[in-house]
Amino acid sequence: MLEAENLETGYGPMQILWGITIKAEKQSITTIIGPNGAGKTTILRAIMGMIQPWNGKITYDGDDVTMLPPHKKVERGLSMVLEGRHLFGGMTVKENLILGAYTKQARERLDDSLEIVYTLFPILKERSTQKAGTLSGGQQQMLAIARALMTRPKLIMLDEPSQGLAPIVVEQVMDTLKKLREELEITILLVEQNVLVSYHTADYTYIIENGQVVKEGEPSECIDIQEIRKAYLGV
Amino acid sequence: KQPAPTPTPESKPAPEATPSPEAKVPEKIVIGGTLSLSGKYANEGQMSLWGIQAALKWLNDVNGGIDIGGKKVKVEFKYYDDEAKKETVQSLYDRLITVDKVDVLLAPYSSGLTLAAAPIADKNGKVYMSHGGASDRIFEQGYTYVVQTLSPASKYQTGALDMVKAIDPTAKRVAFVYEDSEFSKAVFKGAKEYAEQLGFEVVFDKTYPRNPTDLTPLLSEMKAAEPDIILGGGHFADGQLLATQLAELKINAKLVSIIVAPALPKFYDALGVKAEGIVGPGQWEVGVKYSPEAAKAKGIEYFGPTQDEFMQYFKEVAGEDKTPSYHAAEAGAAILAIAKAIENAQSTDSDAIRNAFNNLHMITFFGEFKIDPTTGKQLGHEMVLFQWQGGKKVIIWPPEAATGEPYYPIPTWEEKEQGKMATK
Amino acid sequence: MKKYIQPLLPVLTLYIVLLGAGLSIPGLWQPIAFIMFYVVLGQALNMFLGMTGYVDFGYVAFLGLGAYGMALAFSLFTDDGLGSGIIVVGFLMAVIFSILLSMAVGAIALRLRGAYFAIATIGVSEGFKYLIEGARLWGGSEGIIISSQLRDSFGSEMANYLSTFASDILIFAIGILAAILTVYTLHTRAGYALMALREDEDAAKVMGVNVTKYKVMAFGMSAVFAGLIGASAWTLKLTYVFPEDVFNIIYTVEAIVIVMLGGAGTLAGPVVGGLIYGILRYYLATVLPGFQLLVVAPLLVLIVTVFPDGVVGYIKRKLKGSRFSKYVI
Amino acid sequence: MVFFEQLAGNLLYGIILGAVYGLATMGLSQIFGVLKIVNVGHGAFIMVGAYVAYWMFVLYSVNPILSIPVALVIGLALGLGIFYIVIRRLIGAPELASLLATFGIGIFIEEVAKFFWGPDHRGFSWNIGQVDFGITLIPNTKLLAFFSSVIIALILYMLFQRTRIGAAIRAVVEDREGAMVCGIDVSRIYAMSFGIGIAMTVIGGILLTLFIPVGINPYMGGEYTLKAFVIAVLGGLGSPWGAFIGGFIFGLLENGSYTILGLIPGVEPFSLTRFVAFSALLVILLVKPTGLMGGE
Amino acid sequence: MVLLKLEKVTKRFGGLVAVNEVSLEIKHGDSIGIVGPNGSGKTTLFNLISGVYMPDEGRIFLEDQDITELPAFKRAPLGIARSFQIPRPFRSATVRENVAVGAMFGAHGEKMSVDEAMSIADHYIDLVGLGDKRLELADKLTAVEKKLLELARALAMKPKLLLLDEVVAGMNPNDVDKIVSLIKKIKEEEKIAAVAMVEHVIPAVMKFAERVMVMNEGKKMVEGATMEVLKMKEVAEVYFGTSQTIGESGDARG
Ligand SMILES: Nc1ncnc2c1ncn2[C@@H]1O[C@H](COP(=O)(O)OP(=O)(O)OP(=O)(O)O)[C@@H](O)[C@H]1O
Ligand SMILES: Nc1ncnc2c1ncn2[C@@H]1O[C@H](COP(=O)(O)OP(=O)(O)OP(=O)(O)O)[C@@H](O)[C@H]1O
Ligand SMILES: [Mg+2]
Ligand SMILES: [Mg+2]
Repeated sequence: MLEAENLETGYGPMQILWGITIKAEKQSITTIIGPNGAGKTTILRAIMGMIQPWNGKITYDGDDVTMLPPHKKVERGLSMVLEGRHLFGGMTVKENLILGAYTKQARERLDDSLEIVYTLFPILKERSTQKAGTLSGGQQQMLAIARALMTRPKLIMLDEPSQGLAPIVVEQVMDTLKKLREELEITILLVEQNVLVSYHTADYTYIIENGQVVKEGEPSECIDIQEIRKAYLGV
Repeated sequence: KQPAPTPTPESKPAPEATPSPEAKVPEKIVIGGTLSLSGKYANEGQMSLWGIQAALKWLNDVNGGIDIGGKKVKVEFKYYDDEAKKETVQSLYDRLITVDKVDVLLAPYSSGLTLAAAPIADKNGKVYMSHGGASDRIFEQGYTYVVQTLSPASKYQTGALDMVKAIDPTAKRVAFVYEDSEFSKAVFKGAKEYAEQLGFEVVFDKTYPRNPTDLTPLLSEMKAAEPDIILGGGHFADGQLLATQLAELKINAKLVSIIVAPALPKFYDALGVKAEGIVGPGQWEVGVKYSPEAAKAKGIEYFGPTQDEFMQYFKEVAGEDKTPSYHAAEAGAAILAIAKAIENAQSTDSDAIRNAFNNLHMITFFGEFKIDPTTGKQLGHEMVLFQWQGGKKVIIWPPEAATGEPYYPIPTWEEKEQGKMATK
Repeated sequence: MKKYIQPLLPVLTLYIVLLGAGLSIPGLWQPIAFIMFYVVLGQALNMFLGMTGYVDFGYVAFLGLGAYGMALAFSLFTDDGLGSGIIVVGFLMAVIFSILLSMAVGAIALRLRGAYFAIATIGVSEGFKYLIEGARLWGGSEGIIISSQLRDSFGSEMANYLSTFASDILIFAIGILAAILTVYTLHTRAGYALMALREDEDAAKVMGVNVTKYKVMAFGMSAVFAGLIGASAWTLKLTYVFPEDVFNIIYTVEAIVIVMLGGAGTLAGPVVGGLIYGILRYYLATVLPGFQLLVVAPLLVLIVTVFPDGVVGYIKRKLKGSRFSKYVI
Repeated sequence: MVFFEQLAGNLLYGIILGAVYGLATMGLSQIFGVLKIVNVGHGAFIMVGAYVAYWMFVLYSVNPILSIPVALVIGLALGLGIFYIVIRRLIGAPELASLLATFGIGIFIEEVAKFFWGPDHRGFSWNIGQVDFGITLIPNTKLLAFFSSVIIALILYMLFQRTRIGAAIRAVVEDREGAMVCGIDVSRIYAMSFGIGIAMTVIGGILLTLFIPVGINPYMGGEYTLKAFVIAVLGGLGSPWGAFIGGFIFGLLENGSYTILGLIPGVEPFSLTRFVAFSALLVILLVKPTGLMGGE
Repeated sequence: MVLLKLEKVTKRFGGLVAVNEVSLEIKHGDSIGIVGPNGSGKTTLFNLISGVYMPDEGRIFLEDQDITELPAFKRAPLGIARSFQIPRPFRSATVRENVAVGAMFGAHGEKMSVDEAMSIADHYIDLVGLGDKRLELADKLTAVEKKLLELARALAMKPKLLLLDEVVAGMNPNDVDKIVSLIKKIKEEEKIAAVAMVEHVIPAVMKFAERVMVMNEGKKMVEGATMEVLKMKEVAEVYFGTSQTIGESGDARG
């Protein structure tokens, strides 16, 4: 579905990614994990076209999309939940959602999409006329995810969606993602610090360090769950 | 407060017609000044430049230059663009004096800029000729070397009053409606005093701020005052606006006299038939009767090109389709006055020139030149009154200068809408 | 001490070079005074704009009031036998006027943010202009001319000297003072408070920064310098004050342009910006009278597209981490 | 009685003037809203509009209303040209950098106009009668200016509030990156906003010329830049229809306060009307710090 | 001894009651965790304590001083410091300058000189592990580094009461562990009287807090010893979800 080959990029003169190759198979859930500052966000941004790749190639659905601007990718069914939410703070929740369905194909299915996200996050329906900027941190995160779903993606990239969400909501989100994958045949590429979530959700995992892939495989192959538990919970 | 008395070198004897042996005859004489070629006075600046160039054409090409010690010395004009900004003038005048070594300075346009560069001129002891600083106040500051060519602001609207008084004793009610600016206030202060002196009743005296967009509030109030004559104006844009809105609100009066704006041909172009009958004061107009013959009749020396010559040179420098406004004429006349003063002084020494100005009494195409020796203020020059008649400016006042009869009372706006012209 | 001197060095050197050139090369004094007006104007505005991030479009009101302060001193006290003390009184009045206005504006407008503040202050300067004209305050639209008072108080020669030399020296002094004060402030708590409130006012508050106090302080300081410039570069130098001239928003715009040309918030920025702007305008006006703006304008646009952070901002970035970085702040 | 009649007449003119002011400001507000650019060269584009109306009328006898499409085309071309040559490079630069750029652009346009057309104050006369409102006479040209302003403002309102493009523009204003991931072509929105903003301003120039068909000169815009700033803020920056409403208020204050101020002795009431209008700005901002229609 | 006392504090936004009559006492030595569903009012509570918002009702006391009406900048010198959930660094300043501002205007007193503030800043920058980014512009930091910066800035203020709003969110598990240990250590060493922590990363709360308050829909739901509260069924219902409870195995998601 999506393949980034040998991706290199950075900010200004500073190179961050040093030849990243990752793949997301159709209808799979792929996670990218790694320490802070490893370049995970940068990978997603480069794939989306929000920063120019210096080198390498991105293929999506069989086409070379390396140089396509973000909006063209959205039109082709690629969508992203940005780290830090990037909502339209002065607009209402509903307006944010409607803007999510900006492309032609998304607009045609607007009502259907609204229903999906409202079922997923009932609070958004309740608060549909509240300004997005005044939502609580977690509510904003929900809205960001919902807005990305509104684009009716074939492939959705999520940058730390669980950040700031109550556990109950994280769980719901993950369940929904799985459901969406089944029902709508969506491919999911997930950057997630919450390794436990990654572990339980992913089909395939990449571990990134210093802008390079250091390990990949099924979660059970590359994540030592006991280790994590120890580190995380001191058990 | 009384102005400080000026220590003019009045007591010195008038210079001889022959140069003293040690005075060297210069190679050329340079007059320098700044013009507002950009910015809010760009219109006046451009006109002035053309006027100056026309005057120089006569001075150098026809007259051969200035006669000093029997030798004809050519005159040059060195100018910079001051953009009508007060910060620039001092540095540019300083440059004119120290780098370009000019002999005499032509002041910038407008009273403010003239004041701004005055200290530089005064400090360097250069004669500083005002061709566009109309404010009377400039000459009350005690500067030694300022000299004025044009009539001061207080005289702009007195002609219209004189004329009405002479031809229509029944017209009593005068309204003033003018720009709230230094220049216009000076004009209408003078006019008001004069009107009261002549026995007019000032029924309305109000200003509008610079760059107005809509004068309705003011004009509808004025309409209620039922004036017989309306005197007003300020600069170009507001003058055009004033006339336009008088028309829109159908405010009729026996006479409408507007300062500055009607003097330019563009005034008529813009307003068309609405401009008919509108009167304006001018420092000068095409057709004024200042000729060598008239001078001879008065027993005053004539200097410079005739009006026709000036017009011809003007068209040579500005283009065939251009007619000089009074701004062009006053700048050109200023150059001629400087030239004459230098010739009389037989020297480029500032004190000698300044002194020569005191004794200079002449007529040019622009009119009489004679200054008040103490202040340098112009006394000899007379303003004229012109009227748009059938698409042409006709000088209607004073009678000595007039080229036509005043059309009085002017046609009403309703009549003008029917296409009536201010012609008999 | 060193940390104060190092960044001041380039600025002071420039000043000394300009001063020296002006004094020794004939015909250069007035052009340099002209350029200095822009340099110091930029410096004064930068004290507020650069430090707080607030843009004050009504900035010219302070220059105008300063100019009126000096002019009023002359028109009120010429006959009181103050001698040259009258200039001191004039400057005092200029300072008091600017401080009073800055406090009034500060109390009202500093609560506004961003462009709202910027443009509310246009209301102040334009409002003031039309109040003077409309209410016929201080001579109304006819303004105040002090040439004759200057002459009465000091005699012709001294008056000319004041207008053509002493007032320019004062501008130099104001500039140097502004530079020193800026450097000093930047290195004090106040400097950091200003930085914090410029970047994020709410976060600054939570960290204990009394944002109102520091904003008003910077505003007042910048206003005082503007008042001094108005009193010196306009009233003393040009000898008259017309409201339409001294409340003209173009000076605010020019000041912002100068600050941005050099780099906002940097010490040398306004100096360099003022130099570029002043020199461009002056020399092109002498070479291409009437057409200079056709060249100046595209040049300004070109400079800003090449150096969006300003020339000094650019240099500062290039020097970052090098041993010269201490000299450019 | 005369007092109230005059007041009513002045207010009537104030409304008409206000509509024209409003339209002449919408472009400024639009450009600020989307690109955070303070267009100090705003007045230059008004001037361009005025000249378009003038030349179309003088050379081809086209009445100014029919010049509006021409102005639209010229404005768009000018706006897009400037955007791609200059403004595009300044996106992401400090906000005030673009102020410097628009300052330069404004001067350049003025000087070019002066170079080609000279510094003269031009004007034209288009008489199509007037309506007698009893309290005052209003020329039909002014009524036309009023109605065109209102209609154009309504069209723009529809464009912004009701269309996808409008929503996209607002989204870009709120969060660039957020807009990108919604599939909005951000750079196109920037270009369009600038282009439309300039076109609106040029059209504003045409309508101003309908209101006052005289005094057209290269430097005429300066005055309107200032007023436009104030009006834009009055209405709430970035809200073009706020600007339109702000225009009304400004026009009403400017014209309406005259009659009342005229009662004060020893003053210049007309100059004071501007004092009132500018002070009103401060008062309104005190009550509502983000303008009438401004958001947070 | 009571450090901070909230008495029936209420904050409304229009019709929404974001914080509803919450009373709470934080004592010297406390390490308190605040949890609750999204939008339950945790951040708003912090905003009320730090003075970003003024309460509509109720009173706030700091060591017996009524600070209800005190503006934010006057609370900081009294010893209240906080981090922002969504980091708000001074973007164009360096990391060092950012932290130094905290030192200068926090509770060290007016006398703090710039140089002193810089060395204090360096100390805390090293402590949170941003040492090699000291001279970097804050804008260039990653999301997590910005959170660490928030922490360092708050610490540099020498608070008595430190309010941490989701500082470990988005951190890698190893780092979460490290940071929580660090905060504990700093609390001891720097003699911070009390720390209140809002987190959705429950392991961090479990590890850090001795006491937990659960908020729901603006109200205080329960308050008590950490493990006891987290195991409560009501809490699980509104917060963890029915399928999950905190088990001894620690396999909690979140
Ligand atoms: N706008 C930027 N300018 C300069 N450098 C940046 C910028 N954004 C990120 N970086 C740098 O790029 C590197 C990788 O950042 P990135 O955000 O991709 O990391 P990440 O793996 O997503 O980290 P985290 O887990 O903290 O989100 C970091 O060293 C960071 O400092
Ligand atoms: N400025 C505001 N205007 C209107 N509503 C607001 C404002 N700030 C917060 N709210 C609302 O108040 C409620 C509480 O918000 P708060 O940010 O305190 O929640 P929280 O407990 O911190 O949630 P989270 O865990 O998601 O960060 C939310 O419903 C939110 O939408
Ligand atoms: Mg990241
Ligand atoms: Mg929160």
